[in-house]
Amino acid sequence: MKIKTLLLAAVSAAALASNAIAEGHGKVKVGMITTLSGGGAGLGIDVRDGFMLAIKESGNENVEVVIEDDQRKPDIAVQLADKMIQSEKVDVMTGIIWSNLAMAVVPSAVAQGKFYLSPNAGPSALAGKGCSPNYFNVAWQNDNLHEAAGAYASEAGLKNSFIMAPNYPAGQDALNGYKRFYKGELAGEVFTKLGQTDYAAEIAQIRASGADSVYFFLPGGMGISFMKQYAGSGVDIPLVGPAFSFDQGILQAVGDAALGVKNTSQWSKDLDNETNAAFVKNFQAEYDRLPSLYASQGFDTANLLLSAMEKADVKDADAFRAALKEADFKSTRGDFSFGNNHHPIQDIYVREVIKEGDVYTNKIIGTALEDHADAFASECDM
Amino acid sequence: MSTVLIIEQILNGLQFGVMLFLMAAGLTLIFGVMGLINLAHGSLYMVGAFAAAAVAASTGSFLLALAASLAAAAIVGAIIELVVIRRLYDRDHLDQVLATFALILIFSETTRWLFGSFPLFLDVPEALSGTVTLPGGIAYSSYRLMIISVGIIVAVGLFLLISKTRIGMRIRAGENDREMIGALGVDISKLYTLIFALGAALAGLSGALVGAIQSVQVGMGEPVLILAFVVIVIGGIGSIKGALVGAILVGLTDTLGRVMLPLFFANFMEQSSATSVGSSLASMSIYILMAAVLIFKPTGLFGRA
Amino acid sequence: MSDAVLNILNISKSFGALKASDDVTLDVRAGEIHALIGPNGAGKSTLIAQIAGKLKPDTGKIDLLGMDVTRMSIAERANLGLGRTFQISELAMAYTVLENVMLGALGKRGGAFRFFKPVMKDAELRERAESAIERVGLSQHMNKVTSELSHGQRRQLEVAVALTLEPKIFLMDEPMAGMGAEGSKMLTSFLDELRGQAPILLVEHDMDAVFALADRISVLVYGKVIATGSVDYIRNHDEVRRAYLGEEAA
Amino acid sequence: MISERFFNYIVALLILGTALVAWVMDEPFLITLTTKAVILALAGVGLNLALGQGGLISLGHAAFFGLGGYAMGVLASHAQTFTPLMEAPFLIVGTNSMPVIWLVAIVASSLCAFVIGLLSLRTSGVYFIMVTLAFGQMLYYFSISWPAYGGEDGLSIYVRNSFPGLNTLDPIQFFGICFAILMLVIYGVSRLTHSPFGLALNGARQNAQRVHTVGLNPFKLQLAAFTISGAITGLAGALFADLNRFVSPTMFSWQTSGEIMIFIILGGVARLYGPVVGAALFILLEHWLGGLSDFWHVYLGIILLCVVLFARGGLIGALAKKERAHV
Repeated sequence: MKIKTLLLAAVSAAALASNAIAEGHGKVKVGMITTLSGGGAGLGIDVRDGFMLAIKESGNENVEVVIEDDQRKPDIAVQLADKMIQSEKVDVMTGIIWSNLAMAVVPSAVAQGKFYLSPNAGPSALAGKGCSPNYFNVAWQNDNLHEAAGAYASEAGLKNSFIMAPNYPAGQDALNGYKRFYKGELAGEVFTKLGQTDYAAEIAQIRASGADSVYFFLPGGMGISFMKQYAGSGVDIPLVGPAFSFDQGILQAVGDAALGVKNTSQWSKDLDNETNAAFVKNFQAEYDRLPSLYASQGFDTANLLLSAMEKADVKDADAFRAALKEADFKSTRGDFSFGNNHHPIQDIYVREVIKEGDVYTNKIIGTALEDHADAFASECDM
Repeated sequence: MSTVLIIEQILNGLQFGVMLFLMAAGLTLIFGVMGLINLAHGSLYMVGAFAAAAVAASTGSFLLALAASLAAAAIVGAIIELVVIRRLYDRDHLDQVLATFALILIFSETTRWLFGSFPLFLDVPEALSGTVTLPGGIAYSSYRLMIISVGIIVAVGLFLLISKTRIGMRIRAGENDREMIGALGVDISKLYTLIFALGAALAGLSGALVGAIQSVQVGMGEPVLILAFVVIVIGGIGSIKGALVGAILVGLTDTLGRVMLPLFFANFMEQSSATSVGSSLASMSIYILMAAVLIFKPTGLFGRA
Repeated sequence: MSDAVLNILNISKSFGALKASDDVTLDVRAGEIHALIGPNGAGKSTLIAQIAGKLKPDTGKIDLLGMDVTRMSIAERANLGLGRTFQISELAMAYTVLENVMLGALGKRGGAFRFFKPVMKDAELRERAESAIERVGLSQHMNKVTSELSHGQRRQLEVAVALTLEPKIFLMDEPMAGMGAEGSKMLTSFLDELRGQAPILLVEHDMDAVFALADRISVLVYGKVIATGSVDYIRNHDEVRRAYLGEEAA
Repeated sequence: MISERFFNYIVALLILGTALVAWVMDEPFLITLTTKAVILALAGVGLNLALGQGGLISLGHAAFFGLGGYAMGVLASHAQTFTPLMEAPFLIVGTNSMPVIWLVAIVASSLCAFVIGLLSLRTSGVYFIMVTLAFGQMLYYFSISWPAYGGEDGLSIYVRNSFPGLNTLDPIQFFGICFAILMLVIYGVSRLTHSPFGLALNGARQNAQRVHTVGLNPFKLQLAAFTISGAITGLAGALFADLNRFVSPTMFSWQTSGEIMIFIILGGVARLYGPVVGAALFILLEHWLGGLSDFWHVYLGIILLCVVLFARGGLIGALAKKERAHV
């Protein structure tokens, strides 16, 4: 055992020394684990493209990004995280799209002293009791957009909502988030099967419920199926949803069925600020498509990182953490700051789906919540 | 819950069942005649949907899109039969499962490479986008009624094909005895290619029909594939009648389970957890149905021992 | 009939309208070879399946060694002492001759639920298996894979497996089928000897063998036993001649 | 042509060697990867007992893999939060001791395998494949919608569970534990293959009628094989969960069942080391092809297809053609 330990110590000391020499001062190695293949790859690709656009625009050559595909499988994500930490020896990690993958990777990554910047997932466990000094969420806490939808519904005078989400934790959180800010009655509450594709039964229930509005959280293909079927059903109760089902990548597949639907988002392509206008224009020039919500989140994440690098060396964890906390960067969302639990405090808007020429997109019609933090911040003792 | 709503939900269950039948018919036909488990059937469903979406986008015609889905799936089906599938007829089920699993990987990623990661657009035709009022005041989607009729036409067509035509006779002969059909002087490999292409075309058609009201995206085939397998196993593998009965049973169980179970649990627990428990059980319901059927009838409802 | 090892009483079995076994009564006594003959489609296979336990009779009763086995499974009957060989060889084709016979030896010892000790090094089982192989004359093929055996050799192997069970009665379904003249002759003399160990219910198409071996013969036609008796009795039985032997003679 | 036994030793030494070289070169990720291959191989060894020797093509072994995983997840999460698992009728507390977790994983998955086997073995052929799939799917949907242990999000365990006298967080030590278990189980399976039970089980696969006629009950043999098989796969599940310090319903998905099956077929059905070779090859392909292209699944598919079509008997079958796979 002693020889082994000695051997190990010698080898690792050598490795440390060589790292220090190679990396020099101020360099940051970023490990991005995101979904690039299989179902849901569109989201990961957008986050990656947004992130890389920001790095490219900055011209900062001290950032090295290693990108890996998690295939949306938690066990793959965990191994990639091990690889990033153990063999790539990255300083900062980012990229994960899905809450369940984030729950698998983030706690152990931050426990090993890495910084994690979340460009999408914001599970409540990481915002409340499980918050960590090294974890920064640049997107939203999962409940935020649902809370905003609830607030919007109350403000718009809706009194009898029918609410619906898939039967899994994010779905349950979604409905709870909505109910937290919604003051009216519930005409019905339905959990659908995760991955369900046919919603005839639920639409019949909606028709029979006498609701004045329908709030639904059905990410990805589920939302597309639901909206198309809803449009063909003749039921004309207005729909409200979070931005995920009305995103740039998805809208073209939904088509007319989505027109006029109100949805809540912390970002929109028509947000009126300089950073955003430049981002939308440059993203289109670079990738030949309109940016999505996810692209904006990737872009902001990279800018946050770059802003901290200006101020501190990543090897000095305390200083770097403080620099991140300041959130001193120009966000595509306008105002952006971090709460005590390192989750965003930001405005959340209400958008409406419109058609611009041949392209379906969103325009902002109001603000649902201003400077909104999340419901779990108080449980976090930082 | 009102009677009208219950009737509407039963109609929904039937319609879901018919959608499953379109998919299951080809699967069970291929198994019955060639003894092949084809996991790649879901990929043919996806091929049909993508072909329809692509043609609809460039021509704007839904009928042309349907034709394209049939043709594309049949051609792709014939090609994989010639290149891969025919080498598997004499293999055990294990090899078949693995080889067709490999085909899924190839098809899914190739499609993603060709069409990208985002869902494609395919909409119902203008003429069918509204609703019809049925007796009793039920407003029902015309497109869904169309799906039900297509399903019935396909079911009747298949029954006629198998019981009345020469090809059907050969199919039945092939089911009973592969040697005999060879002895009859039928070119067995041509017949197999034909049947496989027919099954593929049915899968492609259902992909296109369903794609119009769901989302056309990579990986859309696998959940349906599993359901279609549940259907044909319940009905008895190889039996078209079994596939029809199984499909409708699954459609009804799934739809009514989703609606009734949460209501049932609400009788003795608080609303929110009743919804959650009820939906959990509902998502397992068809698998419970399948296990129960197999435990009492180990070869399905209409299967031969 | 106290010396009857196997007693079949009034069993009937129908498949729809077809009466495959029609009130069959039959017994096999200690020390005898009882041959069961009949034209194709007479219901011999159905009858054997009921004796072995693969089918259950609709009515009637089967006694084995004084015990009612009508409702018992194949394995339970085998454990009681019913040794069976098949018309079409039922062997583990990827196994060697020795391994197939070891299966029989294992069955005799009862229970295969031992997970650790190498079975091939079990001296007791090995000895039992090898002696059975020797008795049927397959010793030089002991390590040959079964699928490489000739048809006749497979029949011999079937008999060897049955021998290891040390059955109280043999149920043999056409053991001579597919054997050359030489093999048939050898097997005939072997069975002749075997009856001293346990009685045999022999279903056989080879009439020379039947007439050479049988103590008694039963004739099955359309599911019914039309006659039972000694070789001479059957040879001269009018109905049998008409129904069965007449064709053979012609 | 080399003998299969010799080939097996080489495989085992290669795996051990890879981990040791990685340890000396300070490449902990390579050790982790090797450990993953070892654990997946163990799951495959379990399935191979039912599939290769018993002829029971189960597309539901993810059920046992997942149960093993959740045995670890549930016990460790209770230990992590210091809440008892159950208070009435008697107190059960969580634990983070690996041996206890393994025991629970084995007991839970073998009980489950016994029940699933009891019901599924009434069917055969394709029906058996599908009914096992159905049971797997039931557990999958149950685990997704059951909120107590994370549902779809899964359960994160922050620190790897402990093994007396070892530091399990050190990759090489954890590898050692897994490798030792794999070798032990392979030894056990090899003994079992040559035991009376193995002879009868393999006989029942080839010809159930024959086994029945000598007085042995194929149903009982197959049920026992299925139960042991489930227990081994369950143990692998617990180790896999500890490797990732995370469990999720993905472990229950039918794709997991399919992957375990792929290991076996890649390596060679009913070969003692078939799943080991298959799992190692799979991990190798995954990492090599994954680095090559975003669309690496296409290449994986083509390779799998070629193995099925042209290399019957898997890799070991191709290398050791002369020998029989069984007994």
